[in-house]
Amino acid sequence: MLVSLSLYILVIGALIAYLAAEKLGAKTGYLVFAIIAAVQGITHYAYVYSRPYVERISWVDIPGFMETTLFFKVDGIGFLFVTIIMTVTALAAIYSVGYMEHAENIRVYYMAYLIYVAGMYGAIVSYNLIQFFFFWELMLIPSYYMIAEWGYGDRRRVAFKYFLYTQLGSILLIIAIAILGTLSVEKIGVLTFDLDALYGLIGSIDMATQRLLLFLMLIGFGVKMALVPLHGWLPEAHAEAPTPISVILSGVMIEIGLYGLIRYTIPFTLDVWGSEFFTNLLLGLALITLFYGGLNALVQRDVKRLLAYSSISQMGYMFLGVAALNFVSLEGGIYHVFSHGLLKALLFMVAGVMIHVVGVRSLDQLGGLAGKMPLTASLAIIGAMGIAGLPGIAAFISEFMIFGGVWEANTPYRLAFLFIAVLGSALSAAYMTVFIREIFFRELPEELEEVGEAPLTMLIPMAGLAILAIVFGVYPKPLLDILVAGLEEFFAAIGGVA
Amino acid sequence: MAILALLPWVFPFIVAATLPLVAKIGGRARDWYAVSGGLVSGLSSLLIGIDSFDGVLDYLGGVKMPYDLILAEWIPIDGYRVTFGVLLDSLSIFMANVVALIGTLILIYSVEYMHGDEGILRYWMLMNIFIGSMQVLVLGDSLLAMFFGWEGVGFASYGLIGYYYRDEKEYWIGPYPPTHAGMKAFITTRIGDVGLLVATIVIFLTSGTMNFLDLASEPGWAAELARSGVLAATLLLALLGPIGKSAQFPLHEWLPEAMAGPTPVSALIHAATMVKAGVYFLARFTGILYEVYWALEEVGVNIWGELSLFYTAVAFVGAFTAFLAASQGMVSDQIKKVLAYSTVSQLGYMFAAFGMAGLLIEHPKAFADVYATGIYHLSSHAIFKALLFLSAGVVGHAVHSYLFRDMGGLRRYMPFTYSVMMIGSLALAGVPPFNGFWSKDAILHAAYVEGFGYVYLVLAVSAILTGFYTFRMMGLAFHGEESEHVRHMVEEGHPPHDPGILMKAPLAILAAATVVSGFLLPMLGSYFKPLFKFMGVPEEELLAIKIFKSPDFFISTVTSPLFLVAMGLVALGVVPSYMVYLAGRYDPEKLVTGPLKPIWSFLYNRWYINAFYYKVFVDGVYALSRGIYNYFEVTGGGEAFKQLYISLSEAARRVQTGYLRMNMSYMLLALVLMTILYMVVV
Amino acid sequence: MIMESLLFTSVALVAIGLYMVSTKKNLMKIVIGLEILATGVNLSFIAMGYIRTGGLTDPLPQAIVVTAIVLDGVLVGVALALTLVVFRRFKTLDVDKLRNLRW
Amino acid sequence: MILVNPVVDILLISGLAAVIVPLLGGLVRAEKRFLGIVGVLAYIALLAYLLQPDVWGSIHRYEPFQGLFSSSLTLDGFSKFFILVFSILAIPVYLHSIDYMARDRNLVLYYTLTGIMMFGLIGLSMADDLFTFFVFWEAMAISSYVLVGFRYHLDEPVEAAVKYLVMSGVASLLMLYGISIIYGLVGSLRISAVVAYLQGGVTGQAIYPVLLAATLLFIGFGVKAAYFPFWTWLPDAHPAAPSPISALLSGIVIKAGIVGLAKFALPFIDLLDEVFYPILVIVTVVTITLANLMALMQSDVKRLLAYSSIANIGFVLIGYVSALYGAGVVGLAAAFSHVLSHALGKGLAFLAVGGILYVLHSRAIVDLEGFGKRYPGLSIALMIALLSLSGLPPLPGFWSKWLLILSAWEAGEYLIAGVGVFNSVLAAIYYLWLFQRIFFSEPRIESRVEVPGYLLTSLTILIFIMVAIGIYPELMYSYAFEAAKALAPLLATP
Repeated sequence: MLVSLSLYILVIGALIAYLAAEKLGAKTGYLVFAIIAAVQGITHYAYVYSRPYVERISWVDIPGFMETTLFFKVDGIGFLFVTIIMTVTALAAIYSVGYMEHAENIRVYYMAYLIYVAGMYGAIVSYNLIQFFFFWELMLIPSYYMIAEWGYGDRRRVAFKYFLYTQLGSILLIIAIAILGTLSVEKIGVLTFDLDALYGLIGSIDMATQRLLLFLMLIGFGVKMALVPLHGWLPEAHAEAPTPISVILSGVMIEIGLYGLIRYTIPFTLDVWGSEFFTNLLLGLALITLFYGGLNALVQRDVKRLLAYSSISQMGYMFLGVAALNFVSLEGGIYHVFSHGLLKALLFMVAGVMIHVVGVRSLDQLGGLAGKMPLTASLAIIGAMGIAGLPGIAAFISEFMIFGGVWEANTPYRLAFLFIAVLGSALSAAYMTVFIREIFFRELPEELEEVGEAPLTMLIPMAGLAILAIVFGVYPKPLLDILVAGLEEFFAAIGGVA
Repeated sequence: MAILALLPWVFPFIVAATLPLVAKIGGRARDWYAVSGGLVSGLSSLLIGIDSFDGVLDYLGGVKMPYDLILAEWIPIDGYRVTFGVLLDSLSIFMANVVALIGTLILIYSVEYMHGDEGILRYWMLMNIFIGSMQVLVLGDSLLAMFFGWEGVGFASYGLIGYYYRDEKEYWIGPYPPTHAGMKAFITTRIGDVGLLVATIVIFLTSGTMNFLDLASEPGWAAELARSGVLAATLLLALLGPIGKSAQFPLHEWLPEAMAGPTPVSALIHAATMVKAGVYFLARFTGILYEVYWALEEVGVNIWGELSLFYTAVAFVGAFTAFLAASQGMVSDQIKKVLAYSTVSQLGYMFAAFGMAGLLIEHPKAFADVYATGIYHLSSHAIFKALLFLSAGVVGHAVHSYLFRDMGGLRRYMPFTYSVMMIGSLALAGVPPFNGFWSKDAILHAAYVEGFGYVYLVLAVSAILTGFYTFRMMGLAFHGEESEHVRHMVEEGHPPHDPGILMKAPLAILAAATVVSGFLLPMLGSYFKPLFKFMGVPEEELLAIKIFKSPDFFISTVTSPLFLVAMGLVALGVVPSYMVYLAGRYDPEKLVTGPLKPIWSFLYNRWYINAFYYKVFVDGVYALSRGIYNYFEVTGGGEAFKQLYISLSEAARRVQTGYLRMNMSYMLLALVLMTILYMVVV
Repeated sequence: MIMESLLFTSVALVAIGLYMVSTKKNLMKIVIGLEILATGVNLSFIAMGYIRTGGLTDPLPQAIVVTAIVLDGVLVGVALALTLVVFRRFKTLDVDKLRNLRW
Repeated sequence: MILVNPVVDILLISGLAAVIVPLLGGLVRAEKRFLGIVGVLAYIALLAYLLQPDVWGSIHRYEPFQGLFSSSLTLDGFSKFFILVFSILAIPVYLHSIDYMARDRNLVLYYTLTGIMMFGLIGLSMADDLFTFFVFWEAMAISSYVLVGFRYHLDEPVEAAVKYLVMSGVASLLMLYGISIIYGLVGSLRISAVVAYLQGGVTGQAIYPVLLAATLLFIGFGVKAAYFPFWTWLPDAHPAAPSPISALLSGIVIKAGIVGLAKFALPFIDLLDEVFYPILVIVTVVTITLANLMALMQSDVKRLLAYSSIANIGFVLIGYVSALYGAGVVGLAAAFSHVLSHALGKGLAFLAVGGILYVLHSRAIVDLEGFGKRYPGLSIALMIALLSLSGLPPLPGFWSKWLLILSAWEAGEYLIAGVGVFNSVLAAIYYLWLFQRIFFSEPRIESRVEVPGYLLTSLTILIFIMVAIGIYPELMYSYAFEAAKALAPLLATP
């Protein structure tokens, strides 16, 4: 009952936060932090208590028609995702205390925040396709609302765009789910969406259906992951969202698309995905995403927009790992979710400091702040260097494994793919150094003479993220052990692959 | 006593991490605590060195070198083993000593040099991070561990080049502000690292390990790569890393601008240690490839074709860079820039040495010979280039400028500096008996003896140029007319002067080392024995051991007919330089504005390579990015879709006319159409 | 013979009714058209009963027609009431003038 | 507790709700609005009665007027499901009326007519022969004409009622014409006899009268259900009616057409499926797409919702098409699920809009801007309705739309599945736009009117039901599946 307990805590916590925020105002962030930490604690206990942790509750059971259960499972892969989601959201909650202190309607903010977290949490721990979709959509509404209500600039249009893109993707997912449902009726005799039952279909799906499934799910999840050319919503949504939400959007939410791809697409399209043609195609797509995002990031003059494009680029890495489809690459891809989550969250928080403390978000008007806010600058440099792939910071380990996975991929052009992929890291280094230089170095504009260090409520989450990024960059073994166990189980469940 | 193997690289990191706390105590505590990072690292390296002197590490329980101290299972990857450990062998221990001892001297020098700088804390932290990373680089036992250090020094270098982050005009080198130079260095070396990382991954996934010793002892990976036809490609990709790090052509353009950082940084990072990382990598990998080559030869697999391609490339790159940079050094207008070009050029010598060594892989004795010269030059260059840079720093400190036009006639005001710098210059130019002569001559000697005629030729010409630019530098700085700037300083009552004791002491030590080490280093012959153990040749017959072992080497060098040629080369460079700049016989201005103008501007503009790179890569990428952004992102299709949707909607609404008769007609029309349909279908 | 004429008449009445409802502008005429249509439909029932049994012996169509006539009466009652309201509010019975609701 | 026969009991309960009102209306002098309580109690009673195990558990039949009409009413899975849907929506609508209609005249008439309309609906869902069906149908239809024109002191309802009456009246008569042909062919109007006749094989010339009858039924039901091209009355009539009536009209009255189509037209279509296939596909596709396109640029919120109702009828048709062409029971179950989810969603939407009208007196969307800040309760109700309609989990709209797409896929109707999916996005666009204008704009009209209690209660009930179904979709699926199974024997291809 532990996982459903966590979900209850999040949902009831949302109500409590709504009530508490009347008295506490923005300080409710601490309460939210506690709630999220509790959920992480419970999930951790659940995972350690039994690896993997499984929970089934009867749900829709109409004999001869539909038998599907509420099926929660926390395995190694899921645990890693849950951990990063909870880490980033918990720290972003503290960050909100400082960031949202003057915001209106703060009660709804924290309520939506926790529901958003519940959606992400539920999406990860679900082991049932339709239940996953349920939580998948649950993420959308609060995030949409928060962008539209507390965002910047042309926030309503941006939120609208975000909603539409995501919805378009979701709709294709529904078709894919329907196809899998049809298959389950044909092959199993009853409509079910429990993954353990659906995994039984593997091997009996013909190639045409696999191709169709791949197409639908790739677009469906690809919109969330912002694969080029499905990325249209991301730069604006991430740039115009209130910063704690940008942190979550870029740090963890887009990665849930990747999770869906691993959990729900790869198993059912193994033969197609693993074929040489599709490997080439998918790797190519990943590289396009990588370079497209990176090149666009290079010319951005808005702090958050630069980071948003960088997220697209980094998503290219993660997708590269998934596209190569082998043990090493998946390990790398998933670990990159973790490391990118930490680093991008950190960088968005830095951008938030620019907006909240400095009050400027254009790179043209920033500069020379290293002396005014040395701590922020140091943390920002750690984040930037991490994204640039500097060893010693978590992202290097994951990129290394991703690249290794590319070499193992089923394609004759693997050396070329590998080289181009690694070349992308030089591009990351380019735009990240530009980012750092334009904000913290160069001459200090006169208007910024009065700027001081960011408040503690902002510094502490940032420092936490930076420390985690370094710890898991130097010694990634604990997490990777969990991940390896999860992947082994996953590969066993889907009948192994290359 | 395994802790001894940890101290050299862990301690600087600890210092860097705790420095902000110590800094609260006071400025003096902070400075000396920071120095202690280098000091402890150096002393422990030294202890390990002494400990290992007889090929046995007593503290570590009498194990033989090479010894791989595995500290942790590091990154679990299914089916592969990635461990983190410290590799102790002659090469790594020797490098560790070079790094930490020179580093310590430079840190001591910095205490005075950087005194009162507002960002001093950052400086100390980065310097310690640098030393720690450099030690990880040289002591790490695997490609991955080395890569950690490799990127760590890259980062520290990035931070220190852009140390004057406000981009004040006085720190600009060339047309670029310091932070720009830092970026340039970081990104250029990153491009080189792309190749290195690719090669690392390919080798790792082919062999299942990244450990150097495993790679050497299990040569299957090379055979495997050779079979799939990518061995040469892999090695050439790996070469990109050293090329970037050691600023070799075509990735050499970052180093001159990297001088924008404080001078101790230039001395430590961009002359003595970090840029040697590429050379170290070559030394390390040449050893491995040697073993691999012979092991495969035994099982009947020949990889000579791939290796020769690789080493030809190394030799070519080295020789060409040596010439390229030396030629640019002749016209530079900043003292640190001359030294930067000179560094690039000297690194080219080392590359050439290892390239030649690799090409001799089939002849173990000759191989060992040439290989040894590379290491020899590496160490002596580290010493005299550090000395030169630190002296240049003193000059710059004294006149508040690094431009030659602000100097001139300084020898009167700073005799100590003049004398130590002259020692360094003589070493650089290759005048006996200073260390630079022995090591450089060894390379030239080897090139000639082993029959690399073209390499010899190019290196010999570069040696002439080296002599020329070295004395041009000395002449412009210390001889000749006092510049207006210096006169101004004297008039104001602040004449340029020699530095305090904290700066003098390191200079003196380094100058002494420059004199002595030429003789001392070969004495370490027995120490290097284990390094050449792998060659499987009785060591008595090994020329390299012989020359490293006894003073015979010096005698044979001096008595060889090539000695005269070498002296001639130096003279060919030094004499014109002396005539023009020291003795003042000709006005250099007239020469460069007159007949030599086109050559001058070609060299001054760095053969236009820099401009070309900026045009193509920087502007090109930016233009591409802007194009993509403006074309795809700004003018997105969203608006068109919206308009289409709205107009479709408006059109659709016209159906609803509001006429009752119209509504009825739809109904009847449907009836009629359906009836017609039945007629057709049934 | 009776059967054919009954059927023909009913079809003709339905056609006339449909024609009137869909072409006339006057609401009054439309209501009359509606009534003609209803008559045609009722007649059709009688005709069908005739076809089924060869006479008027089946009670079902009779019952239906009686009920249908009642319902028609109600319908026309409501329709006429509405016509009255329309005339009061719009001062016209021309349905083409009732065009406020569109698009 | 069964009094006479469950069928009769249900008709009694429902009929009493209509009959008692004028009687009580004579007694109550003031506060006539509380007559709505009668309806609430009646339908709570009806629900309680229906859900009794001995009523719910088995099939009940009632056959009065044997020999004369040979009338027949059945309470099987199908009719239980629809009675359930109708009753569930009737309760909040009555509650809502108490506040909403408080300022209107002729409340006795209003409640009586609503009662008769509900009575007609419940009766026709149980009717097992075409004539009984027709009688209840007319009862429902005629009372709805009056209800649309209930506020006859305004221009709009009068005009809408005229159009509605003429179109629907003609459609009813055409349907009756079709019934007469069926009678001529079969000699009986019992659906069992009709199905037996059809499944016995129709050959030669006999196919033409069968086709004509089927077409006339298709048009007759089509006008009520408002699919292409018979919908033209709907966007006029639904906004013009008082909001509770709009909720009933959009929520369940148009479903009467769906009921008729399922029970009486599907056997014909099933027999001649290759003939009807292009018609059905065209009707489905055009209905959804065109209605969704038309909804976008509406400036009147109720009109927007009316167009969305048309589109949702198209969605229900997807289920029918899939049921006929391969998916069988699943298709029907999907269609019925959508009937329920749309009834709830659209009912809630219209009731919420009714609340908005109550406080703002304007239906123009521009006047609604920023409304969410002032009246969060009403706005959240509207939001939940819109989200459900656009098919977002965890709301019933998602579960039904999803099942529709599944059934279309299972039947191999990829075109229709694709159109359905595409239209979900189109629909989401205008729902979201509406939602956005309500929530994120600056308020335009200041209103100090408080939202009354009964009105809020009615919304809360519906929200509660929707969320419950959303989280626990078995509530909806199992009933819909029962209904589909009850109907399956009518189809040759189960």
